[in-house]
Amino acid sequence: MSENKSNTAGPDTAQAQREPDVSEPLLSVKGLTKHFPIYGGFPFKRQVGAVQAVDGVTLDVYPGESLGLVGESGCGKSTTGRLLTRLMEPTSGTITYNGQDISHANRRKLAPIRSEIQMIFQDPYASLNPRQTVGTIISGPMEVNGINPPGGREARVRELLETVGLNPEHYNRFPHEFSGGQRQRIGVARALALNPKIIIADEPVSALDVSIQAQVINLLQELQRELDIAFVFIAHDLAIVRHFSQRIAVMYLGKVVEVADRDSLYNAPRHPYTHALLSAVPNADLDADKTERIRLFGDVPSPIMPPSGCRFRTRCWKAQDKCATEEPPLVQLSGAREGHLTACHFPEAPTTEKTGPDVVLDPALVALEEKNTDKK
Amino acid sequence: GGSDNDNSSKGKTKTQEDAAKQSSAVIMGDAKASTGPAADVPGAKPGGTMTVYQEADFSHLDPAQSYVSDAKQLDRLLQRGLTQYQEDDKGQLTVVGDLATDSGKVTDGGKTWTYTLKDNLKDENGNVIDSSDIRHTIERTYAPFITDGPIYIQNWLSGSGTTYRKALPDGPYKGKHLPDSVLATPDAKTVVFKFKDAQPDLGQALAMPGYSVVPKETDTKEKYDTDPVATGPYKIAEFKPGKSMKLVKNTNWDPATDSVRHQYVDGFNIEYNHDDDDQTKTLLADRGEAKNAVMFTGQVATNQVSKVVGDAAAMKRTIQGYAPYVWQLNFNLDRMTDKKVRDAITYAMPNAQLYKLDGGAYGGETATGLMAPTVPGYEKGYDPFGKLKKPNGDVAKAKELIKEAGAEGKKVIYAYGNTPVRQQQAVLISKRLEEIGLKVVKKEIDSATWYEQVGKVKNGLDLYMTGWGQDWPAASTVIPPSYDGTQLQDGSSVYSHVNDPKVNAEIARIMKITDPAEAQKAWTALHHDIVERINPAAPIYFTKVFQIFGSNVGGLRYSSDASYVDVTRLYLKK
Amino acid sequence: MTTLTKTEDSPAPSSSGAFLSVRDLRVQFSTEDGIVKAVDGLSFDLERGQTLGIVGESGSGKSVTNLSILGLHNRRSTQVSGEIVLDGQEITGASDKQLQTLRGNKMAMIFQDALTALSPYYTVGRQIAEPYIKHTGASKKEARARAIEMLGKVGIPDPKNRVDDFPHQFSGGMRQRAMIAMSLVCNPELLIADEPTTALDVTVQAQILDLLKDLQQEFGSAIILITHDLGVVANTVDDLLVMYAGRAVERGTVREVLKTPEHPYTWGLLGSMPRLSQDVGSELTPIPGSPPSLLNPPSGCAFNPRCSFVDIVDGSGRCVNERPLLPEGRGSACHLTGEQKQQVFIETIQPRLG
Amino acid sequence: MLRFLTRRTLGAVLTLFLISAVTYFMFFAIPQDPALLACGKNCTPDALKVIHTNLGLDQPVAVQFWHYMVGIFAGRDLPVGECAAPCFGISFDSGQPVWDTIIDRLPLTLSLSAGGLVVFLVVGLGLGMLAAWKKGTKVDKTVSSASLVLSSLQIYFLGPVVLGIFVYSTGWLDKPKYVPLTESFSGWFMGLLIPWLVMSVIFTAQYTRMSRSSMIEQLQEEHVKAARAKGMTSRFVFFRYAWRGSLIPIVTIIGMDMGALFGGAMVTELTFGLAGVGRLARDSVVLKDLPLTMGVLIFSAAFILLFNVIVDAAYAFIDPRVRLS
Amino acid sequence: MAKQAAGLSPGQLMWRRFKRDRTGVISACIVLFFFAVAILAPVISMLYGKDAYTLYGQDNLDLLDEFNMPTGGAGGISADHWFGIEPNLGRDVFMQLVYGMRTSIYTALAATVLMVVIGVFMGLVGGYFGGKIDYWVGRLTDFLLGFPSQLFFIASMPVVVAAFVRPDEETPTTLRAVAIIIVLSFLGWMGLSRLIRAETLTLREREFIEAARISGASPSRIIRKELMPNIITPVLVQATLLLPSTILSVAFLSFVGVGFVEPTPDWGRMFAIGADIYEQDPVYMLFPGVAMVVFVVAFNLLGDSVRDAFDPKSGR
Ligand SMILES: Nc1ncnc2c1ncn2[C@@H]1O[C@H](COP(=O)(O)OP(=O)(O)OP(=O)(O)O)[C@@H](O)[C@H]1O
Ligand SMILES: Nc1ncnc2c1ncn2[C@@H]1O[C@H](COP(=O)(O)OP(=O)(O)OP(=O)(O)O)[C@@H](O)[C@H]1O
Ligand SMILES: [Mg+2]
Ligand SMILES: [Mg+2]
Repeated sequence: MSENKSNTAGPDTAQAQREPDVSEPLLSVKGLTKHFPIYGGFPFKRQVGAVQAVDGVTLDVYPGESLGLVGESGCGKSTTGRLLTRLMEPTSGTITYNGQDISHANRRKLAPIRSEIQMIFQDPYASLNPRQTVGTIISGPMEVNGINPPGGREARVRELLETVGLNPEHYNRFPHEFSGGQRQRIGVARALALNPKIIIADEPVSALDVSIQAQVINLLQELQRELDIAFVFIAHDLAIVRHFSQRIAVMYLGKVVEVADRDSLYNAPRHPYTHALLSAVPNADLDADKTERIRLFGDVPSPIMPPSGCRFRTRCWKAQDKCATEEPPLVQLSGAREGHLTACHFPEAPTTEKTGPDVVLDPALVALEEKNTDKK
Repeated sequence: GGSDNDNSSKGKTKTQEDAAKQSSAVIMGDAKASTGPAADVPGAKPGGTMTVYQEADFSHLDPAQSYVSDAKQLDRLLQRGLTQYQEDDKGQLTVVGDLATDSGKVTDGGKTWTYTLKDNLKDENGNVIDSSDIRHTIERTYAPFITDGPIYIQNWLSGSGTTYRKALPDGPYKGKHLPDSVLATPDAKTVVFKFKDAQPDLGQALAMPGYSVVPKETDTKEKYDTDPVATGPYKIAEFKPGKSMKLVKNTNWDPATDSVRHQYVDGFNIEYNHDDDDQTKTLLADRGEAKNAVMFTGQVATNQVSKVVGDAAAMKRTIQGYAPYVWQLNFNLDRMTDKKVRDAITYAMPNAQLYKLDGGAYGGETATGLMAPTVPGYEKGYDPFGKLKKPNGDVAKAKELIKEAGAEGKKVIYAYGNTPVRQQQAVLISKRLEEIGLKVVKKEIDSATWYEQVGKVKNGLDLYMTGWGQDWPAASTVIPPSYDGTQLQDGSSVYSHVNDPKVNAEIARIMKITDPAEAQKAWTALHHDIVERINPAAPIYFTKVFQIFGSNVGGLRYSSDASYVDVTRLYLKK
Repeated sequence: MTTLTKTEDSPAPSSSGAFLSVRDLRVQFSTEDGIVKAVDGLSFDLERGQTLGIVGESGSGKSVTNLSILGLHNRRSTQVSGEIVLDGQEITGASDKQLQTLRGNKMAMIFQDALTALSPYYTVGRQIAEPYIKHTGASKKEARARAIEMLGKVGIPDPKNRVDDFPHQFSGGMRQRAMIAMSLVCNPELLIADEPTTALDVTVQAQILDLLKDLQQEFGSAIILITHDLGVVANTVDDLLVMYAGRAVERGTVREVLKTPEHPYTWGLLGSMPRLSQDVGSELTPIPGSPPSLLNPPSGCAFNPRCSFVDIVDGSGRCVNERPLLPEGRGSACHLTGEQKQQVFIETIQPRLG
Repeated sequence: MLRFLTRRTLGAVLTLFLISAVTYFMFFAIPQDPALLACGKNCTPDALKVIHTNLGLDQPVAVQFWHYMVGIFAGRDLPVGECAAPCFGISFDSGQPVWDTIIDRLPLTLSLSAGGLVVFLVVGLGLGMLAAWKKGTKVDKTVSSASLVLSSLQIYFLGPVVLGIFVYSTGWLDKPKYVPLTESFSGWFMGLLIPWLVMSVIFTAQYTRMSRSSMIEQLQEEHVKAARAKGMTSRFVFFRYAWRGSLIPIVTIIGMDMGALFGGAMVTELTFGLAGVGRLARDSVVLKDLPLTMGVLIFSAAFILLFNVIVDAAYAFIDPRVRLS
Repeated sequence: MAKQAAGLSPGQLMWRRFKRDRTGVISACIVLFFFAVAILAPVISMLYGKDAYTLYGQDNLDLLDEFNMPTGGAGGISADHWFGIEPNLGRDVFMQLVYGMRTSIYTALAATVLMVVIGVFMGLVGGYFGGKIDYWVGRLTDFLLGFPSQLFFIASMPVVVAAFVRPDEETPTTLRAVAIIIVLSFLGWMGLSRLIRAETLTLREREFIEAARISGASPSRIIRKELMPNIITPVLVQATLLLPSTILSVAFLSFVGVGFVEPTPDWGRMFAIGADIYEQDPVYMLFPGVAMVVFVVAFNLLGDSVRDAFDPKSGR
């Protein structure tokens, strides 16, 4: 197989060629699956089912790039993130880091790689141990990995504090003495302590105020640029993802439905779900084009019993019989840009430019709207 | 026999003069004394239901298993035997015929005893009681399930120790019987006991509750212990083990056949689970139902004595008397071999302080010897260890003796039961033992099985207090059970493990003496010998009984026989 | 399309005929550490059929404002002063009993997190029916029918059966709809929605916001919409109030505030938000520093420690010493002069926003 | 729901079996011959041997346990007599079937525990709610501190004092005694009034404090605030919305307190001279009456486990989230 | 945020809050006083010139009347015997109380520590490792909760004592104490374990634990460095609430007669005796009674204050 092959899925695999100058993927997952067993039954407990949180995700992350991961709540973004850092054991599938299969490596085997894959968490309050000083928190990973930087750990911690824009004097303070944004910076410093090659950031700014959000985003962007760290950036705010990530994967119900670089994805989404997602984002720009409205009906189905075939079909306005029986492979569709992969039987036209009428899928809303128009 | 239930006993305190009658020899009553009905109690009125407070269930209801005081009190209301005690106001006891017409006719130099049954004897079911029932009663005490009752008559008839059981291994239940050469029932009214040796005390022995009659037709073996058939003036109407028992009149009891018992009240409601403290407080408060209530074997609680004594009105509702027990500190002679040490300990014991912890002057009195004031042959003033002068012990003398014996620092194991009183006494005793130069190891033993544990021959203990009381007023029920070395075995009451050839021989000799006066003299001499020559146990204190009753209860009298209130005469004033 | 509640022509603010009129509202909590001035001199008006958006960062007093309109604050530890007049009725001094007849009836509230705001112990239907029974005196049966009707209206499929479900049997979006049904059951004239969509996914958020708009059209209620998402504001509200540290710092129609913002804080807010239509390469311009403590707010303009335009204000130290006032109607509470604001916005801010 | 309860019940039965086994084997670790007790006075080696065979003590402990367990369901034929179906053996001390003895004593203990439970729940929860309602006021402070002091008193400390004052000295009340409910309600009620009150003291305070804090916590819940926002009256919100939620931690503690309730009943029975299962238990332990101790232990463990199933059901009743999962 | 509190650890913060809580400080002083009395008992005895074992009333026969009750009013209180003397054996009540407290407090303290250790261990293990381990720890907890505890205490005391002592030896007081400690802690740790488990479960979900795991920390390091410091709080609160109830349990054992025995001075037995004779000698009951009530109340208040200090938002 070609080295440049990025994603392969389905029988009629289309080879997605990335730009030739890009090297091998740093982190590569294939068919990654995580099922959480559900126990129940009578009279004795046994496994009665599974939450199919992640079901066959295939992704590549290249050195120094930022891959965005978006999708609705519960679609498996965090679980994917955790699998990538090997906080969880995948049910199946492979995770390859730098050519080394780490899918089922144990703690000892992981030790050398640990320092290279780090994570930043969503909740700045929960992610710092309230009983440790900033110094202890940041130097902890070094201690565990036996890293003794020249000049001592403390000096390194102070340096890191400075890097993330905190006062090095705060070395001995406790997390409760910092604001949310500052705490998030501490979390970033901790991730940086081991000189990682890749950072999984699970909604790193969702819990922050808008004004602080920007500070942290800027910081991360700066770090990425300066230290050449790859990011897997998980978020549900599409605007932020677009701002931060060069490439974006859209997940729906445990599966990646579309991957593309940001222009391609935001300007020419092929998957109806991506399309709906984008159109649902409220835009603060009053003069922006508001030609298209797609309002999806209902919520994401339960990951315990996901729909057959294409998982989006229950909410999709284009769904046909085929969607129920056949699972669409993640492939590069005709007319799509290179590296733009979509899993859909009936994809959107390659452009979003002012097409189609309002798609309203909510019967109650339809009823209401009709009533209102009657009145007028 | 029978030891005190480890209850403490109490006594304005009884003096030894009061016990004189108790210790005088029993009179054998004639047919006239045995003929009912019993003399009226002055002022007695029939009717009413009396409440009885009891700490716990009666130990047994099956007569053959009844030995201890509580069972005896109930037995006097429910059961009748061949003989019974009649008691006068001074406490003088007379053995009279109960079911029998008299206290027994002796022939053959005391070896053969003949009883004739009265007419009109019926049990609660109306079945006539005849001589076969008496035979059955005696024979069933051989049955394996009878383990708790007295064994005097069995021993006399069929061999000592446990050997008697071989004579009738299954009791009368498999059709076997004692041969006529031992026990004969020539007709329906006559019972003849034939012993190998003279047995002068048969009359008293038969008066024990253990030999009350069990009618043959209605014997239910093991189950009889929970549902006995009554022959006395009352019968069980309802029994809730551990909770209560109701007695009602037994209409088949004929007062004309009974020269001792009365049937004044309509019934008794016996309530369990009232400990001494509770009984005393309730009766002292004398409210409501408690006015009609009595104690059977309960006593004024140790720490309530002062309150009762301080209440003149309440004192009118109390009775006092000597209990037959002597508390003695046994020396395990297998281990405490040096007499000097034993004497030292005997001198050292703070007798008065010890009984003060057990109810004070109302609960005991310094013991000077090993025979209680209730035993015929007891000598007032016999005080070989000078206890009367130094009731709190003579430490100097004791120390001297220990020094002489070279036993300073000797380790002694002192065992005591885990009840509050015994624990407190243990503090005093061990302190005193340390004072005289011994090293004490205190060993607490479960009081529920206290006698079983110290009764083992290899008990591994040096010192332990026990109390033994007469079964009937004769030294023969005190000295042989406690000091006859030939009886020594696991479970026997020879707690000090005395096994002295001279004492053994002397016991055997005296047992054969048929003349009570002569025997009494001989016992006294032997008692001196045991105390002075051997000193198997330090006498600690004689026990007393102190009981209180509801204000509406009449006929209160201390019974020398029961050593508690006489339950046959109680009536309600209103 | 939108109209600003003009108050210029009626200078006596409290007598303005506005449906809801809040004047100089102050809310203070006494806590262990001292007095928290959560809301400090807030005034605004709202007309029937209009939607007022309130934006501002966390802790700026948005929720507290609305709780005190409903009178839901803890009376023992909270001091409320100022004037709240709802449809001519004074609320601040009203007794609890009076308030009870208003709550859920004339004014209602949608809470942010429907999962915690719905009692887990009673069925959705019952919780919807309760205020209806209380305020209209309807029978249980009528109320149930009403609950079903409301559930249908907010787009719950199969409301006849779902009415007997418990909240935990609903999905997040359905719960929020049920919450909305509950607040609308008595046709309230004032609806306060405190971050009604923050906990929801974008697609569901869109549904809910549409629903709110449609329902407003139907019932003609006045709505106060609290949010910190400017995108939501842009699509939903008529007027906008920007709050900072317990005070309103800018006010105007949504178009005015978003298109020609005047206050440095508003500029900061707009600058720190990426937009889908923005150039990818452009940097975000965050507001430096962190939010002020309400225990001990900065003197003068509360925003002065974070403001980069303090220096160009005439008169040295004015920002630190003097509190700028918010004029009635369109305007902002800033010492910069109108020209300065315009100049700064056009020269430095607008280019960044792209 | 039914399934859930059935499963819990099955679990309880299994637990019960384990508890029986553990206690049975533990008691046979006592280096004292259980036969000694049954042996009584003239306890000669021969007599002891007879008793050993009678009681089946000559068999291995495991075999004895097996017979014991079988006996519970099938009854057994003991040498000392037949023992019908729920056979827990025959008391060494009284010779009565253990089951009958316990059943006989049970009404008292049940009355005592149930009455005590009612008293401390009603008073405890009531006072706790009162204190929560009046949080921060004098009423709250009085209730809170009184409950604290009361909770440090003990039954055996308080009981005699109450008896001394109300019964022996003044005679205002009769001495506690048990009159079966079937005989007379007033007799039953008056007879147990003092024990109920004294017994509930140790729990009341605890429940007052807990219901207070749990109530206060509930009052801060968002959904309680939401209910107020709907215009519901404070009383309605307090009793409907907050109270229900406050019950959950309380129900948990009730479940865990069943053992203590039983212990409380035991001390109460001892203090007031009442003959219930508790006293039976103490006496059997003191007397080393193994069959009785075993019986009471199993019985009360069963009681506790049963109550825990009830508590689980109560959870389901209170909280639909449990009910429907 | 909290600028004025620069460099204060959460522990220091709680200490600050605690110091401001007057009830808490007073309770803490009382509790400390009791502990000091227990620890300094020998010193007090020396200064006071009496001990807990001498039978003053037996040696000097004027002190007890014919019924072994203290002579003179008020339980024999005198310049020599500040709290009077004990009925029957005639020991000094003050010394009995001081040493009795010592016995009770030491025993209860040891039992509590053991309970806490077991509880924390079980809770941590169950909570952290989850899965099968948690399941079995949970079953064990349920199982032990099924025991009727008090009954089991009294039933098992003799068994445990017998397990250690040869029949011909005196049961040393320490051994009795050990038996009491074992028996009490055997059934005393489940509540705490459940609490710790729940706490651990929520903590385990906290992201800082994941952060530690990502950095490669071993489970033991995570438990020691990350979990333990966060569990200290509930443990401390729980332990303060557990201790007084354990003291009451120790007293209960003595009351039913399976706890400490003469001549070991013991608070519980003083209670039993006091309840027994309160009519004749009400003063006797007063001292242990008041001491116990004060101690338990103070301890409970202390527990509340500690909880408040740790978590200012909790229920008060
Ligand atoms: N430990 C677990 N046990 C069982 N189910 C789990 C577990 N963790 C996650 N899930 C389930 O897996 C699915 C995916 O969860 P995940 O947290 O990955 O979603 P997400 O995309 O990160 O959502 P959000 O945007 O809300 O963070 C959800 O349905 C969730 O309930
Ligand atoms: N009961 C209270 N006691 C003390 N302070 C309070 C109380 N309620 C709110 N506050 C404080 O008042 C301030 C304003 O709070 P409010 O909830 O109105 O903020 P908000 O603007 O709604 O923020 P968010 O966007 O996070 O909801 C905050 O600093 C908060 O800490
Ligand atoms: Mg997530
Ligand atoms: Mg808010």
